[in-house]
Amino acid sequence: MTESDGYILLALFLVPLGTGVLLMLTPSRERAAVIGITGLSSLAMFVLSVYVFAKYSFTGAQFQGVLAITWMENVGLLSEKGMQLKVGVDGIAAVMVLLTGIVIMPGTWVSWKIQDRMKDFFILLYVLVAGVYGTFVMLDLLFWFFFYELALLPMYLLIAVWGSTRKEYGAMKLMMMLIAGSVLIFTALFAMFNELGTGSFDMTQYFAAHFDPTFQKIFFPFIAIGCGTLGGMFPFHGWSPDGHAAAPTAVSMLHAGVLMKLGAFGIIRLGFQMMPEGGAFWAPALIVVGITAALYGAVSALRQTDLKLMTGFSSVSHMGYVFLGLGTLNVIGWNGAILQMFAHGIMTALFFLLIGGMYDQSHDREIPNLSGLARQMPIWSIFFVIAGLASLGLPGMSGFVAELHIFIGAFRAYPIIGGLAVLTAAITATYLLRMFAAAFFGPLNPRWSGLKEITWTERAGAAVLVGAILLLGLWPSPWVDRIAPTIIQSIPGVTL
Amino acid sequence: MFDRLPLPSQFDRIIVQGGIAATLFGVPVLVVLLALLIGNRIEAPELVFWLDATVVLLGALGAVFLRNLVHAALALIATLIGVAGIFLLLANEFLALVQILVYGGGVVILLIFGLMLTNAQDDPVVTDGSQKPFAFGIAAILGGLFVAAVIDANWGAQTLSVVPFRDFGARLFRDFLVPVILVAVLLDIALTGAFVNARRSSDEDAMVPTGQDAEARS
Amino acid sequence: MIPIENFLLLAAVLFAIGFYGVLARRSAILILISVELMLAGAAINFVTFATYLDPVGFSGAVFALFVITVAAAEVGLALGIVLRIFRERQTVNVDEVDSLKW
Amino acid sequence: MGMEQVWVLPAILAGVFVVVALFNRLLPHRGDFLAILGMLAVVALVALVLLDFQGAFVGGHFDPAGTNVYAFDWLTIGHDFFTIQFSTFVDSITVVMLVVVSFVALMVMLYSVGYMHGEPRYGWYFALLAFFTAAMLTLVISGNLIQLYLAWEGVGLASYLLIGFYWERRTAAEAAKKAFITTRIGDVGLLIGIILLWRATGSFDIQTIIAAARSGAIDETYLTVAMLLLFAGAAGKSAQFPLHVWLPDAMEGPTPVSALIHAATMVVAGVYLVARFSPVFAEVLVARDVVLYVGLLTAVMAATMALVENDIKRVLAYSTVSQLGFMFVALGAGAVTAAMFHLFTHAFFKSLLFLGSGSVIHATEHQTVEQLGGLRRKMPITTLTFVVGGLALAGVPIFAGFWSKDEILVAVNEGAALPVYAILALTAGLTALYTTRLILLTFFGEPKNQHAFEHAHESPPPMLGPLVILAALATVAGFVALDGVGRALGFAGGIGEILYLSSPHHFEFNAMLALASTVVAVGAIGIGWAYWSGTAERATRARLWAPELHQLLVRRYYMDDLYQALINRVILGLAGVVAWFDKRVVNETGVDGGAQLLGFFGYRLKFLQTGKIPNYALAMAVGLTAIVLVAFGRQ
Repeated sequence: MTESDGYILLALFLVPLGTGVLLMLTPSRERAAVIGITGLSSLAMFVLSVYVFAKYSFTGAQFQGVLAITWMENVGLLSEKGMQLKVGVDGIAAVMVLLTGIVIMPGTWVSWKIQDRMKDFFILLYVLVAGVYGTFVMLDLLFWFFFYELALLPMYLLIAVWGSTRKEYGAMKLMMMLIAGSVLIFTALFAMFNELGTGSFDMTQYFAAHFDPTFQKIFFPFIAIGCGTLGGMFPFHGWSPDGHAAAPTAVSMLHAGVLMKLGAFGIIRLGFQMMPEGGAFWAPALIVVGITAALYGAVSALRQTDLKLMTGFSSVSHMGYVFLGLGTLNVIGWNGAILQMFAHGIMTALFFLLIGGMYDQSHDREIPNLSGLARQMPIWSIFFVIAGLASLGLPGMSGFVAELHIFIGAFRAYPIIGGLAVLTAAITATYLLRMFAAAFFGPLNPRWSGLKEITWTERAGAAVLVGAILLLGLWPSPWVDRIAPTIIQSIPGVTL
Repeated sequence: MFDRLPLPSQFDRIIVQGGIAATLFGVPVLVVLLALLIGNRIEAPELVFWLDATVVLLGALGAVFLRNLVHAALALIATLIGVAGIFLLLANEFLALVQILVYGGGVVILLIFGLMLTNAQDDPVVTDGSQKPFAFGIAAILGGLFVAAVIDANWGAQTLSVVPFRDFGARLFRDFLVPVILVAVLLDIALTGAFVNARRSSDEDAMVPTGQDAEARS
Repeated sequence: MIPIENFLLLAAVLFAIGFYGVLARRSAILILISVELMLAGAAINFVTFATYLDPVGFSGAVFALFVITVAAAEVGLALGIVLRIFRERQTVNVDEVDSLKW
Repeated sequence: MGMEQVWVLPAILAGVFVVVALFNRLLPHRGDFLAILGMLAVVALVALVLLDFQGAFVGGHFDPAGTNVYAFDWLTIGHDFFTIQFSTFVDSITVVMLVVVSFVALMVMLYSVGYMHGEPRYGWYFALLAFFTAAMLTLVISGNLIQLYLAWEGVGLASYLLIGFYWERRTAAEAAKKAFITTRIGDVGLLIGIILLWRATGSFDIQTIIAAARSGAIDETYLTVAMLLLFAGAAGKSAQFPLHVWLPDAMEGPTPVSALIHAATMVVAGVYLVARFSPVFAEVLVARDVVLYVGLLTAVMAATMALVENDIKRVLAYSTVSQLGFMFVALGAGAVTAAMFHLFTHAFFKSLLFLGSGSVIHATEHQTVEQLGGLRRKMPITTLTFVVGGLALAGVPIFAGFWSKDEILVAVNEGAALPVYAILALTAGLTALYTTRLILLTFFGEPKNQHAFEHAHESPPPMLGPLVILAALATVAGFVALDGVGRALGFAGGIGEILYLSSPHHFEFNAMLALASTVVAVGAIGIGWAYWSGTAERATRARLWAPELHQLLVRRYYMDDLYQALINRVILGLAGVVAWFDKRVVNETGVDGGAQLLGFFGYRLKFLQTGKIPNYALAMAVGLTAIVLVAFGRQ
């Protein structure tokens, strides 16, 4: 990746922002124009994301495509290189950028079904996406936080206006918890700025800073809990099932698929990369939290009857693996954690896409009511089963590759925890298969004889996501080749 | 309105009572100060200062402790005139003049008019608020702190310089021209505001319910 | 020469007395009177510093002038408000003027 | 095409799967010919591989450790630190498995053309068969444990989808779920075992691990645990106690699928795995004993349950479980050759029996023996082939099962305690007994359901062809054990010479033991004939004699009930507690409670706002004083 590719990275978040502006200028009755603009824009984002992923050279420097535009310096508290619009990706960010690109394209496609204020929906959605991209590529602490918040705030309106089932409650709860988390991040961020003392928000200086160990031990939990709240970390996951259940399809996809990863990404960037000793100190806690969440989410999901709530708890469980992987502090576990971020993102986006495609017609998500749907919607069912199999860690699909790494990493660190993690995979299989048997198979509930197959846009979106699932599951090398050197190179304190 | 003004007989009473009070407080102070002056413990300007300070403080105490509103306002006059004296002692005749003119001539009259306009029932019993003890404590602490700070500080070399009228005017209208203009605007706005506020607005008259509204309400 | 402390102490005590008055009095007019006392204390300080410590610029004196001016403006405005309150509520007792609450 | 290119075999079928699964609606005959052509190609290529293997073997340059052809690095972290290298591995066990899998799969596909004719999702069915076969072939040629696990779960998925093929039936959906979850529990053990082995050796390569284990580099307790976990996976896949409950229910799938997956190939994957690791099991005797006794228990339990079962396919399923138990007993006794030999013969005669039962079901649309009977008059060829399969299963001399079962008994006689041998011989007798019962009640006697009987007809040629071929094989497959036959096929010394891992093992024919087992088998057949050939009332006599025992067997030793209770009470109960905890404690107390607490404080605090100016002024004054105090104090 060359210097000029920095402009591609800028484009990553400028494209959605620009699309948002363009949409504002488009009359909302021109649905065709809105669909055209968003279709092109999402395709552009997808292509750019794939480009960034493909061009990231895993033998090159740690951060590639670095481009800095100074915004403010030598003013007030700031000194040289005070605040810059500095972009650049490492292997982890490249994977996350790809994930965002893969999720937003189907997310856009399925949102064309929205009848009520579609244009406004897309404006907010694209602002959110700009925030997500910005967070992944930003190398300036303050801009990082700016984009992080930019990714969170539209969520409230998106859920409260376009959501379903207790949407005001879900939106408020989600927003309150995430903002509370942001407060912690902000505190830690300025504590670090103060501790660094060079008057700069340039992240690379923080990576090399070697803060005082006591400082790290105090402020690492701020980051871990603050970002962990967004990542659905137990016991701060309360917003996740309710929020997911309330959100509209595309928002659920993006939120569970990408935004939760933003939390874990924050823990890596601000936590482990800047405060490695603090991270090492708190890693056992992360492991405990991770395995608890994995088991807890899986067992809770056994008893859920709402399809989206079940998926929400499933997300809690799968994100537990991520934290478990991070806590192992070895390269395999970390590799697994990041692969799991990607794998879970794709798979859960697929889940929500499909649930949305069904719910739009049936307005019922209660699993016991949905008997024999496979007769009415065979293609939908096949996609759903694929998503479920990926979720339960079937080899050959993305989930397995990620989970295998996490299991092995956990076994390297704490064999008992590793055993529990493998057991969790079996529980995951249990709740998913119970759901399949109850919802898709068996005799058709006559209530659903009017249901139609999902639309072509939904099929296309699902196909894109399934393609990603299978690609990672069958040929993980492109991902591992980018992630592993980055971890070895850039995460101090993570051993082989 | 004018029937609420103090009657001449009441003025007499005020003058008599005030005179007795001033004598009771003032004479011992005067005696002590004179003794100190004669004993060469203080100089003449200091004598004047202490006398003036006594007036200022007694007036201030009167203003905050007297129960009768009118008495309090009159005590304020004593204080303000005393402050003018202090300005004279500080060799600033201009300010002393302004103090007398603005305060004595303007503000106090305004306050007394205010009193008259608002004191509907002719009751002099305006007791103090319920938080008087707190107020006393806080004021004592703050005053004590100020006093301690003043005594504690080292003021360095001091010169007593007379401020000539001419220089003062030049400084005021040359260097402080913009603030002066701003203050002028402020005054203007404040007076307009005061007028607007105090005026019985036509809106209120219009608020009197008419037509169907009134019927509906009744 | 009168020591500077004399003036400053006088100003401090005057200020404190006015302070007490603001907090303790119930009539709006009397509170205004107490505010005048505090302003007078502050003005004395300004002039004292101008005279003793700033023999050429005497900025403090200029500020004292401003204080007097602003005080006059303030009294005028405040009285307007007090009259207004009196007209609305038939009282100038600040304890009874409590529409600022929840 | 030699042993180096075996990866081509699954690749062909994977391609067939993709094409047929996606485009079966566009293809004539829904693409069934593609699957069959692909399968034929695979069988032909397997023959080539066999020739290559034979050439190498006879030429003496066959490496007993197999031929390891590294294909590619699947993924690698940090230069050799952690590498998963997909590779193929061919040795004698692999070759046997390749022959069995490809041949039975071809038979089943041909049979399915007739059996599944006119079914909905016909093309999808063939796609799944191709997928299953590809995964199974990958499994047996894997040189790497992760690759093996991948294929292992792949066959599990195919099994799940095929058991649930008729998913409109609630029972089929439930059976598929049960099969997947039960095997998944075993797979937890397998995966942990794999990771433990990696942890000890730093490699996923099977031969590297075996070499490390044999060199004693791994702590014995550690190795025992790892091997037991591997065996847990094998037990799940091969339906061994206590994970055997899924296999009888798996009969909800189409019958050819039962023949292929749940009799001949997938369920023997566990046997294959343990056989593959038999050099390691030889090092850890505790684990080997566990294999032995679990196999023995399973064999006995399943055989007794088969005695009272009325569903033809379920009888065969129990029989499969029981025969798999035999194989594990052999493995536990250290006789890999015997186990693999039995696997080989069992694949033919059991798939024959299943396909035969499928023929019956196809003809009558009934599958419980209470509705059948006397079918030999309507379906002579099916009856004949079924009887051949039954004789092979019962262990009557000259039929395939006789040779392999005898080999197992010989091995157990040498390698295990006498009671084990006695129980196993008795179980062999039970096998003959339930086989006799099944054949008598189905094909002989009077028809119990006249309507079904009249409706019955002989099956079409596409179904009969495989039956006949398999019947022939079920008769002669055992002969490969004989020295002369082996030499004629190019393997001097017969199968015993080939199927060894650590040391050559001559096929042993102990005349005394053979005689004894023959007597047991024939005797059991006689008893069965005498008991069940009469009227229905006679057949229920034993049931009336010991109703509790009968009930115990019918209820499958209450294992299913136990599991159901475990799931309902313990697991779902725990889930309920956790869900309750999440709802009440985490959400309503933690999150909402936090919000309400703040709201409560806010409600209380609002009364600080008196609205009275003096109060505010006092507060300001206090603040001002405090600031001055601090400022003064700092000087």
